[in-house]
Amino acid sequence: MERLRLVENPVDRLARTVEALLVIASKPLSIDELATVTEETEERVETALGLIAGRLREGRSGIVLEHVAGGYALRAAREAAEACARLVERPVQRGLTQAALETLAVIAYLGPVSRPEIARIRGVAADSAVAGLVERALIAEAGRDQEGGAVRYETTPLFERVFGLSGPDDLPELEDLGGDADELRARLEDVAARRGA
Amino acid sequence: MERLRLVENPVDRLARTVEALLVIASKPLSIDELATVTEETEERVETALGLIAGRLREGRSGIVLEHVAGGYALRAAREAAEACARLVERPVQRGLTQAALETLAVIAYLGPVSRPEIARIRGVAADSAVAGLVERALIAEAGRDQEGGAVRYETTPLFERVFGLSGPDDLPELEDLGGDADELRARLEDVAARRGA
Amino acid sequence: MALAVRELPLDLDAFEGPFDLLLTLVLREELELRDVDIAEIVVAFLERLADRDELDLDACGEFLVLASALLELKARGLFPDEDLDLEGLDPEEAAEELAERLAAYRRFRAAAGWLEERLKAESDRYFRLGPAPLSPTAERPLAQQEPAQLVSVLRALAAEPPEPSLGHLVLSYPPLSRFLERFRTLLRSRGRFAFDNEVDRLPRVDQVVAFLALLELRKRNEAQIAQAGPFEPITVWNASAS
Repeated sequence: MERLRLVENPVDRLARTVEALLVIASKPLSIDELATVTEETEERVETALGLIAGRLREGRSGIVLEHVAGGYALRAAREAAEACARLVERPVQRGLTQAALETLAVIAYLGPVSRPEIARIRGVAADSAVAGLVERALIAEAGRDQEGGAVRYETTPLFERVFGLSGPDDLPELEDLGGDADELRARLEDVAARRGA
Repeated sequence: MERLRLVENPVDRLARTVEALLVIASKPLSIDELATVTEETEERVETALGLIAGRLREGRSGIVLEHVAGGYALRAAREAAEACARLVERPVQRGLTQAALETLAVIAYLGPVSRPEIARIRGVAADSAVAGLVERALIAEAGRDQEGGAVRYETTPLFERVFGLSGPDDLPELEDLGGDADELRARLEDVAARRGA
Repeated sequence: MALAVRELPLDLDAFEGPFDLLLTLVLREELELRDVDIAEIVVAFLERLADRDELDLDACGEFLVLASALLELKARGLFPDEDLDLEGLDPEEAAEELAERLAAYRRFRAAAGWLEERLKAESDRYFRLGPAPLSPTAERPLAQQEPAQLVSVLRALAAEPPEPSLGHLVLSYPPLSRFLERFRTLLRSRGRFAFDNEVDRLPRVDQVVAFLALLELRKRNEAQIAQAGPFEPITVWNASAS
């Protein structure tokens, strides 16, 4: 056993390293990149890739080495396509998280609003909530703050559709919390400041 | 040989499907999820995972199956860590300060927990530590406190994955840590002895 | 590395050892607080702080809490009859509270140490973050939502916060950010203000935190500070306006 270890084909080890790199990569890796990262020659990387291609191929493994335009990447075997489709296709999301809902409400009633303002009112950083809502296209950028130059956000037509509103002014009344957006903003900021950390 | 192919163990095929699912998944998959998506029983999925674990293990493959964060996932073999470090940075783990680690510990054991509660335990405001951990996606918001209205936090599956924990039970018992009373008494006696001398 | 305040080595007339041991001895009444010169502890901390390039705000905050708790205990010990406006917390309770907190804190510090070790041991485990390169991604549609949800979260955000509990008053202190925000607002709206006017009605611990906030603004070049002499009023003005 010990003997075998000592005479291990060095390309085997390189092949394992390349496999490891491919499994953590979020984009295809070129031979050039692989050679740089492994500190090996491109020739030896190609040999290692040949070895991997023999192991990770359709019919033998569920993980398949694929040569695409940008280089090499791992993909799911075709025979597993149905199961993969079931994994990826996710059911309709029932509701938004508390963070997303609060951020959305602040933008809907006060908007356009900047992230620092949302953070001040919610008492926590708004970065990930805002990014998530932008990705879902429920809010969008709406110019910049006059003072600080921070990007401001407003709700989108998709937001109105999802919440069944006929337009931006169709939001439920909130008169008891302040007659207009400025009053509401002042009240929210005041409460947030007194709530502390 | 041809004969063998024809009577292929059906678990082999399931194992390949599971491998395929793991290579496209962006988070660990539980046995329950794997069974649903493959339309198989949990028992057979476990058998398949056993087969994969034998193939995808340290020393044999650059791709390694691991049981982590309540599920199964693929990762790079440890022997390839140097090459991996050259390919990607690890912003999640890099530069976690003492304050961040203490805050993370409080949230891991007591979560969901609010910033004021964390501050009470640590004796200092936890604002910047919490913000940093949210940014690293090691913790996430988990609703608000009933009484004070402060946002509460809990650790994320990424936390378990980064720290290599198979689940919440993988943390050591809090009572076993620190050895407060005894350690304090020992230190006191030690000091007393030295002072007396 | 952050400054470990609780491990701050002290070499005082009455005591030699780490800060947390001093606290323990005091709380066990094995060391008379009146023999301890708290100014010496402050000097030791400041010397340690001066060795560093940056102001370690976490360490300052932690030190403030512990030092002010000691001061509080000492003040009560020296003037047992003085009504310190902290009804409901006698010195013993304060000491017990502090001891309990130190014990809890030690456990979590040990847990943090465990996590740190774990991180080191697992630092050679690499995995992919985010989606796989060749995997199909599907949008996850959002179900129809009720507008009333927006109203209810806004109402919750606008609800009056509860009165702060007095239970932890002796050990609680306000976040630095509160004063940073307040002073920035003042500088924006007025351009200049007298520090003493802003803090003279505040509890002592708040005043200290407010002063730290002021130093931080000065360090970030957001404010200028002037004082005619020791104990004279401090004037603060907008750095960019001058």
